[in-house]
Amino acid sequence: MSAASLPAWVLASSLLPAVLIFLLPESRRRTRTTLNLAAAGLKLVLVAAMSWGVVRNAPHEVRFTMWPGAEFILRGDALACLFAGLSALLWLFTTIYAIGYLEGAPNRSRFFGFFSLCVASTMGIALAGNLLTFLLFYELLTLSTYPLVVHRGTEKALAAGRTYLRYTITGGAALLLGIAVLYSFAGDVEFKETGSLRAVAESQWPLLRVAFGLMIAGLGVKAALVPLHGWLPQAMVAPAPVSALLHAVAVVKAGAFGIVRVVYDVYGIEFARELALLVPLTIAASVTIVWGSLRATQQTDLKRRLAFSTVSQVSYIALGVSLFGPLGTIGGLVHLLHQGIMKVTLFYCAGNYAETLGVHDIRELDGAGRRMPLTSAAFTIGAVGMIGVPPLAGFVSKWYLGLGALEAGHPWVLAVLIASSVLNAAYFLPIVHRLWFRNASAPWPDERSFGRFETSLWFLIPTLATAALTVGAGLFAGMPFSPLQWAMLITRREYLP
Amino acid sequence: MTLLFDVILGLGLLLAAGGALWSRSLFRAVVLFVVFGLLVALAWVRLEAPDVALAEAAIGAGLTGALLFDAVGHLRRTRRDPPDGAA
Amino acid sequence: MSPALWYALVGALLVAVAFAAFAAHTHVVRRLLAFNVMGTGSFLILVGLAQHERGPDPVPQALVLTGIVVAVASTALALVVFRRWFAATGRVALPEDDTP
Amino acid sequence: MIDAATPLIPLAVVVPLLWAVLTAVRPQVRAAWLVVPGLLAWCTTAALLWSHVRAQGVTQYALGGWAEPLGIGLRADGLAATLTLVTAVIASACALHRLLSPPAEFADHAARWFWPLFFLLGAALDGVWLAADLFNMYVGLELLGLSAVGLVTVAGTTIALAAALRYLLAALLGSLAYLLGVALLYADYGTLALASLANGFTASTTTLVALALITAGLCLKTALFPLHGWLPPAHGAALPPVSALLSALVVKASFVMLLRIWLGPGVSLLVPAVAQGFGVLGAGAIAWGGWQALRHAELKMLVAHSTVAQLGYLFVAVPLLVDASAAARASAWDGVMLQVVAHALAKSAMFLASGALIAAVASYRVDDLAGVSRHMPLALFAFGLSAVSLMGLPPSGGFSAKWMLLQAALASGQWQWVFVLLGGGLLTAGYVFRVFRASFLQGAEDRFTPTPLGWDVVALALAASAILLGVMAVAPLEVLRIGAPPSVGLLLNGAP
Repeated sequence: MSAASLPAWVLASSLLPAVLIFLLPESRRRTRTTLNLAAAGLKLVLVAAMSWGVVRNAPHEVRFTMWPGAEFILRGDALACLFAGLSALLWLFTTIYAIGYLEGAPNRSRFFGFFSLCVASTMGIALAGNLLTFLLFYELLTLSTYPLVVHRGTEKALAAGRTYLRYTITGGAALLLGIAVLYSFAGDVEFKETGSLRAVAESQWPLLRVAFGLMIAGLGVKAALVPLHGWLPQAMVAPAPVSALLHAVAVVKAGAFGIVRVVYDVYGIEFARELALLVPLTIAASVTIVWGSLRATQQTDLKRRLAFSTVSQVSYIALGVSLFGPLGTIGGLVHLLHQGIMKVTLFYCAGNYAETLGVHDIRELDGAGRRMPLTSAAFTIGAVGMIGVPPLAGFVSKWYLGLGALEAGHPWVLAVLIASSVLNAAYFLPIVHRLWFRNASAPWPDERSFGRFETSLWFLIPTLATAALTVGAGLFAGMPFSPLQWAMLITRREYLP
Repeated sequence: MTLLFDVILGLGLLLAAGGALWSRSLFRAVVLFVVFGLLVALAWVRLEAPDVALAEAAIGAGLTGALLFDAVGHLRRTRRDPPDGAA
Repeated sequence: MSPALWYALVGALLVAVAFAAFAAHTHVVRRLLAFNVMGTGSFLILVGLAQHERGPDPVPQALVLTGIVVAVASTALALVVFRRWFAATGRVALPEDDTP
Repeated sequence: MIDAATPLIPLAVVVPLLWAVLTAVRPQVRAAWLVVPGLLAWCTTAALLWSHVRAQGVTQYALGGWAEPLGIGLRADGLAATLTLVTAVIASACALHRLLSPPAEFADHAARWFWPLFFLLGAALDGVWLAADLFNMYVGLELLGLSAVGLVTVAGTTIALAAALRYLLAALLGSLAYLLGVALLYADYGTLALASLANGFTASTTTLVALALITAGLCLKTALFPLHGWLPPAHGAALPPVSALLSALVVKASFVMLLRIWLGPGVSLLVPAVAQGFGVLGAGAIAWGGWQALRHAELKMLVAHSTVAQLGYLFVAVPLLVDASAAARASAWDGVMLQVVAHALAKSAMFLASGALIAAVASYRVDDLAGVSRHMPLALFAFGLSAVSLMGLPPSGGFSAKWMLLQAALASGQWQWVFVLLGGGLLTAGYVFRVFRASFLQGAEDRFTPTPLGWDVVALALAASAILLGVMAVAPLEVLRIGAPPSVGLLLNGAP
């Protein structure tokens, strides 16, 4: 293994297991579990090794020409490592969770095969070094998540799958068109830390704006920007690990990450401001943040409430990106990680309640804290973190976003942030209250016993681990290699030529 | 003289073709098709293409004609006088 | 008018008449007859026009020889398929053309 | 440049022809010992020819030592060499599928003619790709039509017989129109060799009528909308390996002829209005074929209508090949070439996979595929990979082709084709996901018939190559540019 080809190995570490898992007979449970965990662990090591290249200021890169004028580039730059690290870490936990979740269920080969294919696509999105490579993996992600959304094979799941496809395939077409327009006069658009389009003649600026709009619209579908978010709450019919994965990491983050790439590494933040592209994005993100929170308060299904919360929270990233100035950038980037960790915790918890107690509705959660104290503690940490209470991870994000808004000269964004926090509290705190301070009024709908612990260890370990990370990311934000420090590293490179 | 022959042959070709294509009885149509083939062979001679004339007579009129006769005969045997009008 | 041109003209008329017959008929054997007449018409045009321009010419004649062989092969195949179709269904035309 | 050291060109036609004779002499329905050596010889010849053209550029061969116009002139440019190779590969895959079929598939007595017709079809295809003059193209096209019709009848069902007859009548009409056009052209120019016609056509009445006839005939054979009516029944009713060959290659033969004529001598007459007209018909094909595929209940009819739609992309490229800047034309050429090859690979894979799926559930209906994802993951995966290419999603040959056409359309400001290309992709997604939707449906009882594993592997290999073509298109495109028509070739700087 040569060090330069490290990005290719990161990709291969989930592509090869995907192929192997597809070929494994359904009954080879132990082999499949070993393969899954080994691949997830190996990937984490590889991503860490790749990050070391960034620290030494010599990012790893693989490239070859697909056809004349179109290169395939994988590059482990700082931003790539941020997203790849988050994905690799959460994937390890979600894999553990999924193994427990699917114990005894049918079609496990298919599930884990596509699951690994999803990781591969997400890694590809993280590592893509130009727009074309990004598009390639972005579409691959659409295709590999569809079988997971419809995994249960019920009419409801298939309907959700159809909605999901309508949104994402149309979004993909918009993204393709935007990229194609850009290539038609700018050539192969590589991601550079201060943008690659500055040289474009002023006469082409209208087309640049059109391309930007198309790309943001295409990416906005996956990032669930209002009004392109309709697929997300429906996709909740998928199995819990898929919801955790789709909503915390893969799909929505792929969209948000794409927006980050387009603004910073394609247009360049300063050029984007000159083209007056940032303010519309700020407005779209703000609307989404408020709208998602408002809708979340109306939901009584736990997973649907979390889904609308995702709609709202993911747009913090776009918001941070659209605020010109280092502080906003730091807030947006760090939220990419923090939101992932917190939201995945919440979805694990939702899955734990559903699998252990059969509870799906918030009103049935009364007294669950006594029955499942560890899960409920994790849920509380995630929820409080989301609201932005110091010293948890969410506070760090919101702090920098707020400072960034002031720096960029948009004080009204502060109002959006405060309103969102209030709404976060309004839809999360009642759940926390029910968990701890109410007594169970009826027997649990469908209780299962998992022996010594409150639920299966396969469920409990990932939940507690990500909850611990939520605390850690906030408490140790000042330590080297914390998400915050890494975001600052990226920001420094973005703003200093 | 030869010009007259050409004109007559040409008109004969058109007549035979018309009969082969539009006559009510399928059997007669095939007969006229063979006649048409033989007339075309003459035309090839007039166009100074003797080898084409031979091929036309043997293959175009003879072999194709035989195949068509066989098929039409088969149709007749299987189905008593099918209403094979121009419809 | 040279004889060659006259035969080309006859050929053109043959093609026209045969095309009309091809379009009008639904009986497969009749369509095959029309196809054969159309083919012969095109051969006459091919040789006639060429020899009208440049005198006796072996090239188009060789082409016509090939064409005659191809035409008989096509007819033979069509008749084989037609007879199997007829044996299976008792029909002499294709389903979408059949108006009993 | 007549290179006497290249008997590879005639061999590419002679080898399949020889095996057509051999299998006709020994007409056994299961004859792996006879067929497999033939496939090997064929593939080897084609591969050698491809690498020869790649290294040496355009190569010509005069059969029997006669020079044109009387001799049978053959010419291998990049397009011909590539398509010869693709033909050999896809034909081999289809042959393997046939050889791996259970004996029940050979019930019909016409089955003994499968192999002779199969190899004849291959020889005819290679003949069309390599033909250097309009008349050889005619002979190749006619043989192609006859062997294709014969192969459709091998299915033996009444539906297949009707489809074969309809196909035959359309094919005969199409080739007659073409022949008539060729006759008129010969009268005007006294030659049929494309090389001697290279000075270009003049806009005489005869030539215009001739071109109209040729175009109409070839469009009928390519099943260009609205002349496509014969295609879906024929491709839907044939046996899976036959459908695969027909959709992948046979319809492309007449398209390649159209391209060679219009971009060669005809390019001066390919005025924008005509070129845009081709594009409009192509757009119609994309819309109509896609719409029909969306609403058809039977799987193979869905795939067959998809062919009608996919052929539309080839014609949408025509306005971009002439009515645009030099760079855009070059991009359009690459795109249309890649689309020809990618569609050939993907569609043959899709037909073979569909055949396996249909055999497994013993029903032609899409709705009856419920639960098949559990039982036949490999066949469904092959179907999925080929669908990726047909939808034009990356990474795939179909995507790369669409991308190049998009670039050509954007560079020449022809936004209408941009939207046609993108809309076609969405429509394709609509109908292929019908299949996945059905296959993921849970709850149907398990009543699947086992099918040979080899079927899935063959389909998967073809589909995978359609995908790989998308990321490794450099070498194929280089070869496909060799000997491209001068009108599009100015920027391509291929070997002479």
